[in-house]
Amino acid sequence: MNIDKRLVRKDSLEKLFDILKQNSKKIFAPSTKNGKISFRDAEKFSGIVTGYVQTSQSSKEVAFPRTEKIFDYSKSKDGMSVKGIDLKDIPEVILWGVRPCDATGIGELSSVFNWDYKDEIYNNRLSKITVFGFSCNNSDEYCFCTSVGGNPGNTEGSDILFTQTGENSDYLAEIITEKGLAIVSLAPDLFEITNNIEKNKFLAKVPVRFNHEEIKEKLDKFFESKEWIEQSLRCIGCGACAYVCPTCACFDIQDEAHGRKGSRVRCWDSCGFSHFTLHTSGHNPRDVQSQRWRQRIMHKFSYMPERLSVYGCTGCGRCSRACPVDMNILEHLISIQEVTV
Amino acid sequence: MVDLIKRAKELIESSAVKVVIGYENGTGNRTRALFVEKTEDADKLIFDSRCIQNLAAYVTKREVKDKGKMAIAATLPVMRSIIQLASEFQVNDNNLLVLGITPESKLIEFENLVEVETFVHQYQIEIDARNKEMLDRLDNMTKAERWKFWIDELAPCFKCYACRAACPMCYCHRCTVDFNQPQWIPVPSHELGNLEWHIMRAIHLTGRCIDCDACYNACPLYIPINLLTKKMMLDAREHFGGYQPALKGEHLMSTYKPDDKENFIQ
Amino acid sequence: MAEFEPKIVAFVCNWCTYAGADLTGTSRIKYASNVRIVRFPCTGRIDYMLLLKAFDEGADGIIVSGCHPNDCHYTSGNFHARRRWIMFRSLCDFTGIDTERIKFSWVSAAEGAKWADIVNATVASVRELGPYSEYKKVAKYPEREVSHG
Amino acid sequence: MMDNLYMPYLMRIERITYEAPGVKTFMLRFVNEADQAKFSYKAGQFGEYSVYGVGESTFCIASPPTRKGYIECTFRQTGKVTNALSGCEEGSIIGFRGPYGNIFPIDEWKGKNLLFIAGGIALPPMRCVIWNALDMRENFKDVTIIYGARTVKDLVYKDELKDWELRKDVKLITTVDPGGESPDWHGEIGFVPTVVEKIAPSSKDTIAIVCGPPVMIKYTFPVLAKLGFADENIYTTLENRMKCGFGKCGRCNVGRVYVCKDGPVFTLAQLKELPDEY
Repeated sequence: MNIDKRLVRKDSLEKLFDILKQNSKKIFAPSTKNGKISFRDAEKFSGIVTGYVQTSQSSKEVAFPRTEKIFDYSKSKDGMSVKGIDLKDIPEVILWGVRPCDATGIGELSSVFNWDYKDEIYNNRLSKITVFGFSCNNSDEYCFCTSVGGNPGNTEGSDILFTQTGENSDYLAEIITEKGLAIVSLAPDLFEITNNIEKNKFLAKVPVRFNHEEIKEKLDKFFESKEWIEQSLRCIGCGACAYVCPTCACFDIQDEAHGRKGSRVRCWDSCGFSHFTLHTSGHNPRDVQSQRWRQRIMHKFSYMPERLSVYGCTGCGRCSRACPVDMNILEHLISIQEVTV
Repeated sequence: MVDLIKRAKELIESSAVKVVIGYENGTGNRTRALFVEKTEDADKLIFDSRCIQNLAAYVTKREVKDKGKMAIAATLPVMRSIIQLASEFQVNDNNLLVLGITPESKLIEFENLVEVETFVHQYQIEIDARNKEMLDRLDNMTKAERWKFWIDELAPCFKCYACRAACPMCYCHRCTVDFNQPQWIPVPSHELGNLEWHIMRAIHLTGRCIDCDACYNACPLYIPINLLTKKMMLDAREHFGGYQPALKGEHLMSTYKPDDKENFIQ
Repeated sequence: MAEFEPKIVAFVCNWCTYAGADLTGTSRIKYASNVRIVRFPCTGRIDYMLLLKAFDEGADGIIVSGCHPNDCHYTSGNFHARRRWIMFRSLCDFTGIDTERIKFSWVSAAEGAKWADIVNATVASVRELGPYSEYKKVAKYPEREVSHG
Repeated sequence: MMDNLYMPYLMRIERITYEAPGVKTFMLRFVNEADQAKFSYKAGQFGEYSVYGVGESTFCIASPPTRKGYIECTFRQTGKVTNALSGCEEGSIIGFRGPYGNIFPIDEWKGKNLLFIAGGIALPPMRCVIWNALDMRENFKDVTIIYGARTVKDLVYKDELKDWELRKDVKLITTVDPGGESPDWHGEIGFVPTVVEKIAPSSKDTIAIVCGPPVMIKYTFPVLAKLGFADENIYTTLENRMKCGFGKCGRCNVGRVYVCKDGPVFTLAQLKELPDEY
């Protein structure tokens, strides 16, 4: 479908929010707590923050919750009954304020959940999400979307992409999908016809820092490099990078029991943990942190492009911001590019 | 830190140590750990008020320890951690040399851990005003309010275990939270799993935490989990007397006095 | 709705309180039947996590009991336990876990009557407090899901 | 409703066989016949077995696809789930989802000799192929099985070992580690690689299938190479930690390979292409 461009007045955003609320839509939007901006169920428009470079957690949790029930079971004298989650119960959600890097991340998550076997729980959640992308007017030194094929005004993954045309100005709305069109039809008056607005000049300038295809080629012969050991020496093996990442999809499956009832849940896990690959026998294929750090980078920049035809990184820079010991993925990728094999 | 750079070079050159752990400039006005193994890398060493990461977390890290004898640029909290670790037999004079950095940012080298201990004992562990105020606020809450406070605060925790990884005292090869026989603590992140994990963490650090705030600084979600360990430290102090990590000291929670006072046992 | 019957879990040491509870029975002293006793070698072996697990699994109140100070079968187990209880109790208090639902006591092998009193008093006070729904809500434990016995 | 990938079939434990200390075999039947009707698998595939309220564990299907109506699994009691499974009684209901993974290309092996080499608890994944081959015995030339365990007690499928020993069309060599023999032991004594070297089976027209603990595999490959086996004719299975079984949870990667999707069956030639992360 052709991208339809409209103008949304600055003060129309609140009206749009109210109309969506009146249509009993659930809206997840960035709000602040403890100085961290995250996507939360938004009751009022006034609670939504703007002007942030990046939310501290990605929006992936709405499509791929940190803990999600797969089914309930109950045991009785007559046997066992198991009841899967009702996909109809998954609510329709509007994700408001998603940065283009997060929006593209949804596509990368989808490729993990849909290569070969199709994960219907994930797909169902996804089908009920409408993504309101907001282009970036600002960036910081951790951003590198342009190095992995994205850009601050990328329409990929968004259903509607809003770009603010200057500080305190009106928004250019690009209606990208049918879902986006459905939103417009709820408040057609707010989306005004406009002449062609040159969007690029309002976007943040994010310099290209490396060539992802070159990195991929390099990595093919880089497995045994000592660079992994050097880079990972200060890594303390927590899962912060994976849990804030918009594309990390590794998970664990756990049972939770209470008496004769219980449920099986799927929850996030991270390749950074030493127990991630530990066998019951005590053998651990990725025994030291350098192997786990290598796995993280190789998975995103070598294995995923090869197996799933997408890169596992959108350049949002969250992992670098969240890392307690300043493992900066951009810096490490650049040094991989520079090191001679 | 010219002194530190000079000393680090000497130590590496003379093979007195294999690695010097210090700080270097990181990204985004942050600092980070630097592992000096070659003299030329020593020039990257820095020290200033931004250097708050507790480097003692690295002296028990297998990949670092395996390099051989270590020297560590240690601020007061780092020195305290080292004394506590030494009392738990994790480090000793044979594998660790302490290059102390005094609160006045002066380099001070210690012959052995006993000297470090003596130095450390000149300073009381004090809780800063901001945290003191938070603790007072919590003390003045009703029980129900405190419950709500913690359930709300801990709700965002996604169990990345950065708090554990950043803590020098959390060096266990297999943490209780990773045990699954029995499964003490639910693996997924939810209200119960988060609450139990943080209670467990606080209990295991009681009498061992030296209040460096590494856990809080590491938390990507700014959850004030350090309040739990601070409170435990203050209460332990109140019940069992002043606490300082000590090389030959008895560990608060693995010892007792016949006249320990309580007012709740019937 | 049926009247609320508190579910109480008692963690007791083998040598004193368990024997004491036994004596309560053999002395034919009647006491509330809401308590389920879990026997340990020593109070020093009672991990604080077990107390939390009891709440997870739907307990409304907990009794922890062992030998009087200086009477420990293993000399010092109860002294160690006491120190841990002091700290655990203070942490529970700080996190808002209802410490009124956790009763600690010393009951010797000869104090059958005291055991009955402790249980009765705990049951009465927990009955007054009502079900521990705050914890159950967090543990997502449906109230009265498993019938007694 | 769409299919929930993570939803196990309900299985009833029909029979429990005690194989060795800590090792049991479950014979499982589908509780719902409709599930049975649409279920099919091939030799080499695995599944996720679960105890409700405890969790899931990954192991192979140990019975051959040529025997219909049930599946069998053999496991050693080691972790949380296998301990819970071990506590199950006949008649209990457990969960199973699968089959997952690739297969032993048994049809390609027709007309060749088969050499099975297994150690310890690794006989179960191979048992599926062995019975599959024996159930269509006329398609293969010589069938040789070399099986070793730490002690006589640790040998699994003792009854079936007897069957194979008595069969004229199977050559069975059993061995136990030195010191593991019992007074009446009449098999070989020695480690599996040593025994393979001693027996020196011909590599001509032969497919070797090797399963066992990593150390056994490591020392058996060079022996086979010395005997003239080409890397393409040596098969093994990788046992990595898994959660989902279908290429999503990210645990079993060895380099770019998903053991759960591209494996668990690999030839030595394929293994040599992989980084050493298994």
